[in-house]
Amino acid sequence: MMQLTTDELRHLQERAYQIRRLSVEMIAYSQWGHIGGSFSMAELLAVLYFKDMKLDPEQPSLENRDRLILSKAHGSPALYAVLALRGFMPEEKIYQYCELGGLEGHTHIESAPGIEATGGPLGMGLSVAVGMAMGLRRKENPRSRVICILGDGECNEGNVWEAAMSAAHYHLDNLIAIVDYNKAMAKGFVWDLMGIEPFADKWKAFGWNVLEIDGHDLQEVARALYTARWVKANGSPVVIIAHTVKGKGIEQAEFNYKWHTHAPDPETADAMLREVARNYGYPEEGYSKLEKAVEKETFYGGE
Amino acid sequence: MMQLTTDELRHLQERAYQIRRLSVEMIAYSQWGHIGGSFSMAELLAVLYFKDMKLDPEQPSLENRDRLILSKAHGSPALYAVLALRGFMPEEKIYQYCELGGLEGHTHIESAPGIEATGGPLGMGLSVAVGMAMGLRRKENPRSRVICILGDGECNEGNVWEAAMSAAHYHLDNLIAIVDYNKAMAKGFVWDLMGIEPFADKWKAFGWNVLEIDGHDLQEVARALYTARWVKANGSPVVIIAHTVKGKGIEQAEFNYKWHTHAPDPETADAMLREVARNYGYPEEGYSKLEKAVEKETFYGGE
Amino acid sequence: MAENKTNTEEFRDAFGKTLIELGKENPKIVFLDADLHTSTKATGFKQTFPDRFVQVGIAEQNLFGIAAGLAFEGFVPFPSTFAAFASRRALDQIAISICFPNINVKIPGSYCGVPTSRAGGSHNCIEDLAVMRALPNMKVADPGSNEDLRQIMKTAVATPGPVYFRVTRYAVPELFGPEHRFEWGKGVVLRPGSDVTLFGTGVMTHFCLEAAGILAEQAIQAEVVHLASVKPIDNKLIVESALRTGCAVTAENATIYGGLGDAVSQVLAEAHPVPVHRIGVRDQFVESGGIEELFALHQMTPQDIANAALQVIRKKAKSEQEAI
Amino acid sequence: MAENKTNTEEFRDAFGKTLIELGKENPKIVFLDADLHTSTKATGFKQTFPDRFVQVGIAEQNLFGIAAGLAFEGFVPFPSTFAAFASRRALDQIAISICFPNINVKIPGSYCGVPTSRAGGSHNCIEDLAVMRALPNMKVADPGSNEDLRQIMKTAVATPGPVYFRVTRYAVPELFGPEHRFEWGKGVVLRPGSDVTLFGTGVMTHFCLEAAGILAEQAIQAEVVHLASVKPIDNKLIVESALRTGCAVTAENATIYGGLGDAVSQVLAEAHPVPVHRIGVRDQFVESGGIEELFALHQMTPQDIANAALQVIRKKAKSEQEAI
Ligand SMILES: Cc1ncc(C[n+]2csc(CCOP(=O)(O)OP(=O)(O)O)c2C)c(N)n1
Ligand SMILES: Cc1ncc(C[n+]2csc(CCOP(=O)(O)OP(=O)(O)O)c2C)c(N)n1
Ligand SMILES: [Mg+2]
Ligand SMILES: [Mg+2]
Repeated sequence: MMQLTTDELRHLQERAYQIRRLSVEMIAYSQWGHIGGSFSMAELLAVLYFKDMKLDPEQPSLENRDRLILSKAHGSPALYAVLALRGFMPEEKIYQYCELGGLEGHTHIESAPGIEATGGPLGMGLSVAVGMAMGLRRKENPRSRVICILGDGECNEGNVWEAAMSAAHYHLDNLIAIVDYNKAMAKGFVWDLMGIEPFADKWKAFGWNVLEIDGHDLQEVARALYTARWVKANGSPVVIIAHTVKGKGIEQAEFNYKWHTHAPDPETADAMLREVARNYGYPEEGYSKLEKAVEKETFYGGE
Repeated sequence: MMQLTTDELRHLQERAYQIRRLSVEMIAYSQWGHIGGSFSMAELLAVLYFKDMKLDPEQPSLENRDRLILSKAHGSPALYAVLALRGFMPEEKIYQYCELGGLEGHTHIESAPGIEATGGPLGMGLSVAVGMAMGLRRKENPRSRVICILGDGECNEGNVWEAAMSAAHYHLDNLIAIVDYNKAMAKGFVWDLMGIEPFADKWKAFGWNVLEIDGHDLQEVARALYTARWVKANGSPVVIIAHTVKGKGIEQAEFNYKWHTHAPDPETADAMLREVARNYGYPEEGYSKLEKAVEKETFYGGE
Repeated sequence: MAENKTNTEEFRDAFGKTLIELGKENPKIVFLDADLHTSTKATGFKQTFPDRFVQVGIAEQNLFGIAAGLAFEGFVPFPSTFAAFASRRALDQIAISICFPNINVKIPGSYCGVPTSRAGGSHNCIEDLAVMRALPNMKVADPGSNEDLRQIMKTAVATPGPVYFRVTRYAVPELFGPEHRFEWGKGVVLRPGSDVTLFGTGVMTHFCLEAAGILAEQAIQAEVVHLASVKPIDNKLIVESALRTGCAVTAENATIYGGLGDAVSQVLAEAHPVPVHRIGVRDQFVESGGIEELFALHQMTPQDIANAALQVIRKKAKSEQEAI
Repeated sequence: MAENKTNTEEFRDAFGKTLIELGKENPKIVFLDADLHTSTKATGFKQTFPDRFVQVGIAEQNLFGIAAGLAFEGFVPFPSTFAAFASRRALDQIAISICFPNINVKIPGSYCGVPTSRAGGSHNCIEDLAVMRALPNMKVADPGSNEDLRQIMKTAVATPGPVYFRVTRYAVPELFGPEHRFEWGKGVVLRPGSDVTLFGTGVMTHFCLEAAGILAEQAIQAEVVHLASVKPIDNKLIVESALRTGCAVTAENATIYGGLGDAVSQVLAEAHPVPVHRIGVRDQFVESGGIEELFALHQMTPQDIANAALQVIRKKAKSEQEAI
């Protein structure tokens, strides 16, 4: 079975840390955004963009690249962060998050190279991914994969199950769904607001191969992606149910839907960033814009 | 286990026959409508309206009645037929099917007493049924049941799965869904156009009790409804997967999606009605309006 | 320009044929069906290009999402369903997965308005023009004849970005010859006149021509302008014609809230205010009934258009009086 | 009538309070949430009436279907989500499960138009007025202040049938005192004037008042009419005011395609044609940005309204000239 080397592990962990760091920078500076759902995806995105996916920042529309659609498009800070880290845009661009002519609040194809679709309303991305996977089949491209990241709460949406049904019907084993099962949605816990268990059974009954992993364990993430791509390509799409912690890395945000959408003030952002650095064993690095007062016309907060 | 008497069986079979007969009368006379999906439900509706459901045609909005929502609202001929047979409206009213001020082409609450909601677009009825079942709980009515009939093709719709998820979450065991699994949708077979198997597993994974029956066997239908109402009321909603034959009772229509929506000309209607009578062992009775020419301004057909 | 030939082919038949024609010209075209292809008349396309026909089942949200995905991969998808479901069932998908990224998806809305008739209020879709018009980046067209539909479809494929066009289950006499070309934002004067302009779109243009005939008997010269392109709309021609005639009637096979009538009223209110009367469904569900019966019930017949014309002509006269 | 008090409470705060007030008056009211209640500010209702708060998760089609079912059982449901999803995600359910049977469902559309701001084009909903207006049986209101919203909510509960009203994430000075009453199809003259009418709805009415102030500095007397009831609309007052002033500007926090601007243009075109200019989003997605920045970008500021007023006044003068 495929195994990350110690060097790879160290590298990916640092990338995951940077994804978290840039996400907080972005959200604090724009005074808008979703910390919880950005943090829970950090390891997933790190492995995808720095290990698993075929990509070329110089040729963002390379025909045989892998495509990623962030169906939970409010997780945009983490995606913009990883794209910046991977060289799709200069890192400074993250400070244009939610600015006129900058990076849209929810991922938008025109915002940055490397973004493959436009989102915002939950539940729609898997259908777009199904269409892309069909398109790749039509173009006889056997290498590219379409990866779609969904939220757990998002899986309340019927559109997800329409897409799931059709992906199995059309044997789209070039499609990999990843559910960021971080146990919380916007206003509470998944089990409380709208339970989705038995979750793996749902996907199985809809005709998918199911892998369940700890979504913060880089080794498991890498292995699941490898398995989905090379081992389980048996005529059915694969879903990776990634058990994660919403807000993972900041104590007050962990499993806490109150930090689903909320922008920290500069001091809180600073403290959060220092905490994240400590938690992951990096030198403390505070909020880079701490000196700049909040310049926005309103303290928007995000909720 | 509950068992229908021979007399009951004979009576219900005759009612099922009459539902088929009136459906053809209606569709032939209006030159619009869906034979296949009306015929596949005949036994289901016969048992529901003449054995299982608490109803009073004199008091259509009796508080402790059972409610039925035909989510596959194009099956309106069969529902209007059974309501006429059960005394909710004069039988002659069926000849106002699709006429101005008459019975709407798709079931509409204002068309006839006994219709509980308005439909037409597939996939929406189960949500309305969930709302009603919640409403009954709020009104502390423990006796009434909400019954919702769905098509198999209709279960492609994500809205169905949103509703299913919420019914289980809210423990609505006063809700009974019946899927008329007649194997065909509008333009082809279910397995071919959009497979839904493993179908029972889908409902189970969405938290429902599942019963599978032959939907043309009156004894099985009655038993399943009894079980759903009195035996399986264990905190989860119940779905009865009724295996049926689209167009059951007319050879050329059986399992044949070409008769999903198509209005027979008067001669064909006459022959169909005679065939149905023969098949179910009743004296041959032809199309009652055979002598009247088709008076509609266009031969609409229905497709 | 206007040629009246008798024609018993419905729009959907012309749609089916043109689809094959376009399919031959452009290998990127893919047709997506949601369990309605024999009704929408895409069966010919399916038979001719079985590999380019995708069945998604009864799942319209998925239909439009898949279309977006295929468009991102360079295809030209035609996701097809009834107008009712295109405009109401998957509007979020159309707006955000398709219109916002401004991608190449061509949406035929089938079974529009009154002529869907017996299927009743849930199917006789009157909202699509208003709804689609409200979406940024969306272009909207309602053809007046089969040749018009054919040209709209050709233009739709040649135009990048999302397009919504109507395919009504109805037949009208052909308005155009083979030389006809459709252009976004361009209307056509089908009959010149000086007393009133009848602005029609879709099947109602034919009714406008009949209304002009009725009016001619009373020595009233009605100009008939066909506005297949509902969005963008032909501001210039609308104003020019109103300058000539001084009053207008609009006619659409849709609700008068938010469609052609509003569009024309607004163009005129902005540039050259004249009396306008709108013909269309007046905020009611179009319940089951016969086609012609329903047109009569909703006061959408040629005679109703002629009566409306007389009304606005009277208003024009009155305001001219006042101005003097 | 117009009282300008400073006010830092957003509409959604007033919404939350009024909801509790109504909940106390009417035990049939049930609030349905789709995972947004702390944003929409229904948390107070949830705490006060935990048994009458239903969480349906992130499933808007189901949200409105359940609301229909509860309404059939005699409840008065408030199915709540963002305006974007109310108008786009579940339109078929709203149209056919709710509007066609004409049942008692009250729909608050939260986070409307430009002030949703940084969330971007998918959330800054501009289509809801057009879309909801196109549905038969639906009544539509966009309140101009918190007291207006409160009265709209009271009236909505007192009116049988479906209602859509907007709850914008924004604060404006209060326009009304406690004596204010809302009535369907009734507008309010907030400031009388003789040179031009500024018809506003929602938060834009406040901008119209500011525009009238700007115009007054140039000795132009603008009449400001608040049309919270977008459908039905106050035909009578619109015409009366236009008769007085001879030209009009409309202003809405929404697309100009199919909303207030079209509605007013059409009323005037039918009854008393005068020059009209529409202020609103001009067929673009409202991408992320700061609130005031976005109002400026989309030319929807008081100054833009004042400029539009000058334009229509010029047009009026020109056409009067021509008439002489
Ligand atoms: C259709 C739709 N409904 C509601 C929302 C508002 N919303 C944004 S994020 C969110 C919660 C998402 O929860 P989940 O899918 O679990 O994402 P995560 O926990 O990863 O942030 C909600 C309700 C939306 N964006 N789209
Ligand atoms: C949302 C929606 N999409 C499409 C249709 C058109 N339509 C009417 S019936 C039908 C097929 C239904 O198949 P199924 O659910 O299996 O019903 P049955 O076989 O019992 O007739 C279709 C596609 C519709 N009414 N609603
Ligand atoms: Mg979550
Ligand atoms: Mg079927």
